[in-house]
Amino acid sequence: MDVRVQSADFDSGAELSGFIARQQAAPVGATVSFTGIVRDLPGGGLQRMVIEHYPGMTERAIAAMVGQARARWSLADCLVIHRYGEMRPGETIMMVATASAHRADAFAAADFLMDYLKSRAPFWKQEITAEGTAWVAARDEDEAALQRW
Amino acid sequence: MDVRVQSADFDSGAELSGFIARQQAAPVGATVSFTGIVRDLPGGGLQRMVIEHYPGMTERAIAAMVGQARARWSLADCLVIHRYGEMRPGETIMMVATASAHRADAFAAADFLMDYLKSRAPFWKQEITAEGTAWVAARDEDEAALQRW
Amino acid sequence: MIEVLYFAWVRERIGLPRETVQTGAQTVGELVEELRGREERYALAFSDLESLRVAVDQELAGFDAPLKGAREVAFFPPMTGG
Amino acid sequence: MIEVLYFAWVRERIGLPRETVQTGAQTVGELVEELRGREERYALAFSDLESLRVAVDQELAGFDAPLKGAREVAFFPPMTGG
Repeated sequence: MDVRVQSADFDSGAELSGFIARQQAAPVGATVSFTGIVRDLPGGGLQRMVIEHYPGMTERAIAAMVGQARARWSLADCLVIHRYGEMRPGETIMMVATASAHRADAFAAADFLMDYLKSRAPFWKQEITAEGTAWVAARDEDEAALQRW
Repeated sequence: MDVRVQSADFDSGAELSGFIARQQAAPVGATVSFTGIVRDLPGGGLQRMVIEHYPGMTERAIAAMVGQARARWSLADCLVIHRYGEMRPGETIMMVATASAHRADAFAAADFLMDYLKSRAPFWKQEITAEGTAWVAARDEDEAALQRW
Repeated sequence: MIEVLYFAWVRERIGLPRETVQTGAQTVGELVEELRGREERYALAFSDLESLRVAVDQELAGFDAPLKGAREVAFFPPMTGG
Repeated sequence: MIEVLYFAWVRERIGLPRETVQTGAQTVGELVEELRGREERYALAFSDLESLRVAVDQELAGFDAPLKGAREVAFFPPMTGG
């Protein structure tokens, strides 16, 4: 299990290679990854995104989600990397990777972790355009997605 | 859209990096990947796996699945790589990657493609141990998984 | 004339990956009946149709599928990709 | 004495990321009432509790959560990670 909260950019493909490589002693069969990328606003014009977080609580909240995922599904390993600070369109915001003997478990755990990271980890996104700065509003569907679990 | 059927080994992390990089003109937000790895048998002793396939039909079947996934979910891009021939425990068998503005679509399409690749693409796995060679039997639960869609 | 392909243990039981077959069979089922009548190895390969899958011109099909115009028929066990 | 933290637009409205508060409040709700009474910027930040979330000692909590033994209370909008 590996959880990293960092401001530095990272390459999710390189992280996926490393994650799979560290399973080599006991290859697991199924690995699922999710990568979140900063996308531009619908009409364009996003200059940058800034993510604020709550140091200490962030790590605790993510560790708790990972613990829930491990209790619920058969997971050999799991990786969560989430950035904070400034990033530009096209940069990687975060990633999740799960490894399991069973593809259904790897998919479900990654999907679960994403839903929880969206609404239960203390991160707040801010979008900066030529017009100014705006906090991204939480979406009702992200909160509703938690009911699936 | 990129579909490759090949005997050569590949690095799914490097492929994921390339897949994300080619979205840079219009970053999409959500990318999901699945990587299948050759795992050892429960008691150990797998020397190698050999995958037979049906050249021509394989490419058609995968293209049809990808077409169904695109019709059903909002996908910006999608990648399928599946190997045939000989491979050893720990080697990558195949991968799927999906890119979408919406994480639910990226997850669902990757999950759907995996279920279809398992049971509707003409690949047959053979396991080679010291005791000999055995064809892997299709699992009822893989066939049942198709009912989800 | 139709090209008949065999994969996995069907190929092993019959001992061939493919062959060209002269047939008047109207359906996949009729073709199977003809092949079964040839030799023991065919009868063995086609002994349990429930464990077999068929493709006509590289598309999955049933045993009742017509063969009119078909160039290629393939027999194989349930697929195990992914 | 309790450490009170503010994040995102709550931090911006109050104009501080954190402060140490001397309080006899027994619950988060009582603490909010005290803060609201201080100044207009606090009243504004706490005007709509439905749009606020609370953590006590870095665990999500409700406005009725007791403060006995708590060292740190944080107020912030719904989270937007991922």
